[in-house]
Amino acid sequence: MQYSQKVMDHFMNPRNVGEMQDADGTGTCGNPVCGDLMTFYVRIEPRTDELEKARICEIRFKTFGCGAAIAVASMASEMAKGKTLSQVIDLSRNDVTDGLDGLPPVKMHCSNLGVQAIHEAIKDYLTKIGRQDLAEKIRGCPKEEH
Amino acid sequence: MQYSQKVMDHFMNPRNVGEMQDADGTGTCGNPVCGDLMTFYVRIEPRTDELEKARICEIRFKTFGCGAAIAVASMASEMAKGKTLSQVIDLSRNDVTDGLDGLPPVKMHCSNLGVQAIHEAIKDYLTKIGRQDLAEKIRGCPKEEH
Amino acid sequence: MIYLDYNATTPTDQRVIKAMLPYFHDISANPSSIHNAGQKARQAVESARATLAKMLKCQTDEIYFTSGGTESDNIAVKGTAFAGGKRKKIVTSAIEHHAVLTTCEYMHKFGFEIVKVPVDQYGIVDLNVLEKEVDDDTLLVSVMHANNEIGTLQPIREVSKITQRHGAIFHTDAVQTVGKMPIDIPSMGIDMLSLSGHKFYGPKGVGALVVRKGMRFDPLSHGGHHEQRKRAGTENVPGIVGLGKTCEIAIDEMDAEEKRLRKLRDRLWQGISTKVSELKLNGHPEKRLANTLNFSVKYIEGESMLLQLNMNDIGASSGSACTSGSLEASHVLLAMGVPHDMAHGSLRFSLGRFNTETDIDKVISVFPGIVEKLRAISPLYKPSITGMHKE
Amino acid sequence: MIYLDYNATTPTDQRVIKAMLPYFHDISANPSSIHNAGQKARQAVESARATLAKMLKCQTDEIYFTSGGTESDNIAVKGTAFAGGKRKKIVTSAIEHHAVLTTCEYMHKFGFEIVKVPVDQYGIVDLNVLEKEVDDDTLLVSVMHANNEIGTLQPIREVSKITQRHGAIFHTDAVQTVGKMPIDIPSMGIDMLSLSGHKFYGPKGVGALVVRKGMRFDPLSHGGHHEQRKRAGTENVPGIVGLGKTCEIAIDEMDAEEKRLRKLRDRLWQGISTKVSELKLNGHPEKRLANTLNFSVKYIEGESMLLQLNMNDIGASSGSACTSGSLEASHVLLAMGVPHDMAHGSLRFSLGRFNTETDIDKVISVFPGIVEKLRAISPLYKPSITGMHKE
Ligand SMILES: Cc1ncc(COP(=O)(O)O)c(C=O)c1O
Ligand SMILES: Cc1ncc(COP(=O)(O)O)c(C=O)c1O
Repeated sequence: MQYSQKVMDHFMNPRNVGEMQDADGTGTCGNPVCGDLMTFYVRIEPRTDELEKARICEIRFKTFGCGAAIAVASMASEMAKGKTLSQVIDLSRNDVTDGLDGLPPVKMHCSNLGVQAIHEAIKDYLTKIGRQDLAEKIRGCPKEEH
Repeated sequence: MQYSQKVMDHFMNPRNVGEMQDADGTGTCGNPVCGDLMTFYVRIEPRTDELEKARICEIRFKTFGCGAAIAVASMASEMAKGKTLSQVIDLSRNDVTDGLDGLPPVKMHCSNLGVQAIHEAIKDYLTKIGRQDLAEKIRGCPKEEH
Repeated sequence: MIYLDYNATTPTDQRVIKAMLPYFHDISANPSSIHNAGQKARQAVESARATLAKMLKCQTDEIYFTSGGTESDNIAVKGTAFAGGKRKKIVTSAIEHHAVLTTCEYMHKFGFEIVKVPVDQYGIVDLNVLEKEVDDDTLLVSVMHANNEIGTLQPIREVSKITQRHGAIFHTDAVQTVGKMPIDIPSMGIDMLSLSGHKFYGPKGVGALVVRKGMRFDPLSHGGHHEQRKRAGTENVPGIVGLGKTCEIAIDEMDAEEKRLRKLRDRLWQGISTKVSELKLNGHPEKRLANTLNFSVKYIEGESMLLQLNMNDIGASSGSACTSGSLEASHVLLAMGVPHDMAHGSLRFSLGRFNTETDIDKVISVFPGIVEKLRAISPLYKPSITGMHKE
Repeated sequence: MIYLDYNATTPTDQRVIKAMLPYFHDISANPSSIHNAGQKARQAVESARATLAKMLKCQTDEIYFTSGGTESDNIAVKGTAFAGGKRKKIVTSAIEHHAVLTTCEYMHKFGFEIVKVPVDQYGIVDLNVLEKEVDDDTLLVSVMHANNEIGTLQPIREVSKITQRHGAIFHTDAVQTVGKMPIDIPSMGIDMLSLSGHKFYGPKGVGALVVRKGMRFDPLSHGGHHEQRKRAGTENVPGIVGLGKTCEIAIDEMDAEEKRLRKLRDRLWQGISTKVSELKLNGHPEKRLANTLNFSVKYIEGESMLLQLNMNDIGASSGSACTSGSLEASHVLLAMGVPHDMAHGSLRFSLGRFNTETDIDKVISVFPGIVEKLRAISPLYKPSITGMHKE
């Protein structure tokens, strides 16, 4: 397993680790059977349904998983922090992988979990504020984890 | 190929090499297709048909073949020399192999050729002196060389 | 680095390297050549063969040199299967090394029925199921001597007896035991045995398959007339010489080494398990390789522990999927009934010749902090809310 | 000993030994391990792979490390055959190394039709027959680059073109050419290529199979996820590092070495053939490996010459049955139409890096006496009666 220095940095010093008791949205992807599980917590400001205006002002995560999973979660949290929901929805696994200077091929599946779980948290937020219609348009976790 | 010192001695200094213009019997076994060919020439004294009395008083051979074949021919010639025909007929491949302190397994087929070709020369002698009946009882070369 | 990954591979013993060195350049001819240079190489190969035979209590011509444990396992399974005959069933265990397991599965393609006998919670094959599965259609029974991940030792004699009763062939993958504990092929009733040099301080890329006389098997590699025409390819003379030397050393030293490693290993487990909560020992507590310690750490995943250990200059391994490039957790742990998350959270420390008490104590001092750090970021670990989690 | 048996095997270059040494003990972890020690081993393996790719002008992920030429040949033939598909014909040449020939013959057992294309008197495959035999049912065409006994080079590009026209896979056994002459896999149209370290001053027990992307083949050995899951078994790291260094040296030195050896070899033939009557050169006079000289000596047998040479401290080899443990003379010479007795009377001098003019001149001075001595005891040689024999 050859991890980049960036990966190792985020793994050893993950940013935004933790939970949030009163989060505006939470999202969990993965499961322990596959060996990777991530939960993200977001606080939104302003708490509007305008995706261009609402921003992730605070973000926290917890991860059960390999080095890549932890680094991905940390990197994704940094990338999402301060951005509008619209910008975060546009975030892709590649953005995260690029941000980490790449991942070994066998670890690419981890890179998906990060953005997926954040998107799941945004869906949760939108649902909570009564915008299921918007939430449904966002892809969160895949139905089946292989 | 691990040859004994005896084999190497007989190979490097084969005894009784040569031909005989007026041999009492000659015998050839093997063929170049198999990579081994031996011709033996014997002179018999007294030139009787009594197998217990007639002796191989002189013996010569020529060999086309591997180191084992040459050593076997040389050893067989030494073993046969001076012996009665009856004694020589009793000589076996094992006597020759033992005399050489053994042969590598793949070379065991060579060890047969030596006595066979000498037996063939005795058959030739007996036939020439009109004792086909005795000659037929002796096994010379096998019909088919594989 | 404090190397605690000896089951993955061992450094080659300096005495072995020294024994091999002349055979790279000075005595480097082909053992099949009839000139003196070739014959010297031949003698070296045959003398190594004799040492192996001595160690395993078998005949020299029952030993076939190979390129390692994987090749030996493949010859045993495929060679017997392809050699023909009417029997079409291969019985193996659920916890074999992939070199046996995947190979058996592959034979399905050629019309063989493959049965994987389950194991109990300690990783010991279920002899009742084995007894039921092995029948007169069974060609081969392949059950390993000791498992590489958990170290559990299998009841070889019992397996052999069941196999013999049905006239089947008994193969054992002894890659993890050869050179570490005494093996007596005839009295253990073994028909075929695989071993690998690099698992007991020998060179990589060389191993052997022992096949009792009278067993038929097709070569895996066809070609020249090497190894009684059963394993073609110019002999790896330095490797074979090295393997011979490795066995020579093992014969002398394995007993004392076994005792030393068992003590170190138990010290390690003792130290870790008193300092860290919610661990689960994997494998049989006693019937187990003296050098192997495998346990699961609840709430966290194996690779992340390995990386943290690595940052502390400690090398170990894990049965987590994440280290193998597949999404599946260790088939061995799963077969023993270990839940997925605990299987992903497993660690293997395998000890060896160059480990000292100081090494062990370093691990004991470092490990609790690693667990704490990783549990702190795990969504599964919630001591603040639920108090101490229980199973 | 004056070693003239380099086609059988070569001593490992001292620079290669030096490159390997750290990987036995100091950097000896398993390349699959994720700790630093494992990663260092991994880097060494991948850097060797890059060197091979550079030498052969292919991609790094087209290279699979194996235990030698025999294994590579076996993977190529069996791997393609077992991978499935409708095609059921394997076309090869009559003069392949046994690692290809016996392997192809073995596949008959699995329903494959095997065709051995004949060769001409120089040992070059008959392209007309090949053209006729390769059809849309042909799965694999395996024709070697240079023959190990006679050195004759095959028309690889033509064979490849014919193969491609029918959508078959082209494998070449380049064990005798890699490192001795330039090879460009894409431009030569090669789909699969076998090579072996110990034939060009690398270690024994390590080789490679090059497989162009997109080719499907089953592993020969199943097991762990090594070599893109196509060749299981813990990597022979020192061997692979050695092979990499071997290629590095070959890239630099092969051209100059080729010229030097060709001169030496021609000097040898010149010297021997002017002093000894009734010799026959075997192989193509020009289209031939620069280091290989094979000829037959009428009336006498090969092994006996080898033994005599050996007594004079000269190591060579022969295509005589007597050296191989079978009763058949060299299948290569017989396929070329050499009569049995002449095939049994063949000698191969194969030259290499450590040969000098002095070596060659010693052979030239010793050899005529050996022939004379053996002819004197041969029943086939009768100069006194028939004068000089003619063919
Ligand atoms: C039990 C067991 N069998 C087989 C093997 C394969 O051996 P090798 O790596 O020598 O191919 C290993 C180790 O990898 C092993 O631990
Ligand atoms: C042409 C050719 N192919 C294959 C082989 C087999 O290679 P190895 O001895 O490395 O298995 C050899 C040499 O023995 C050879 O000369």
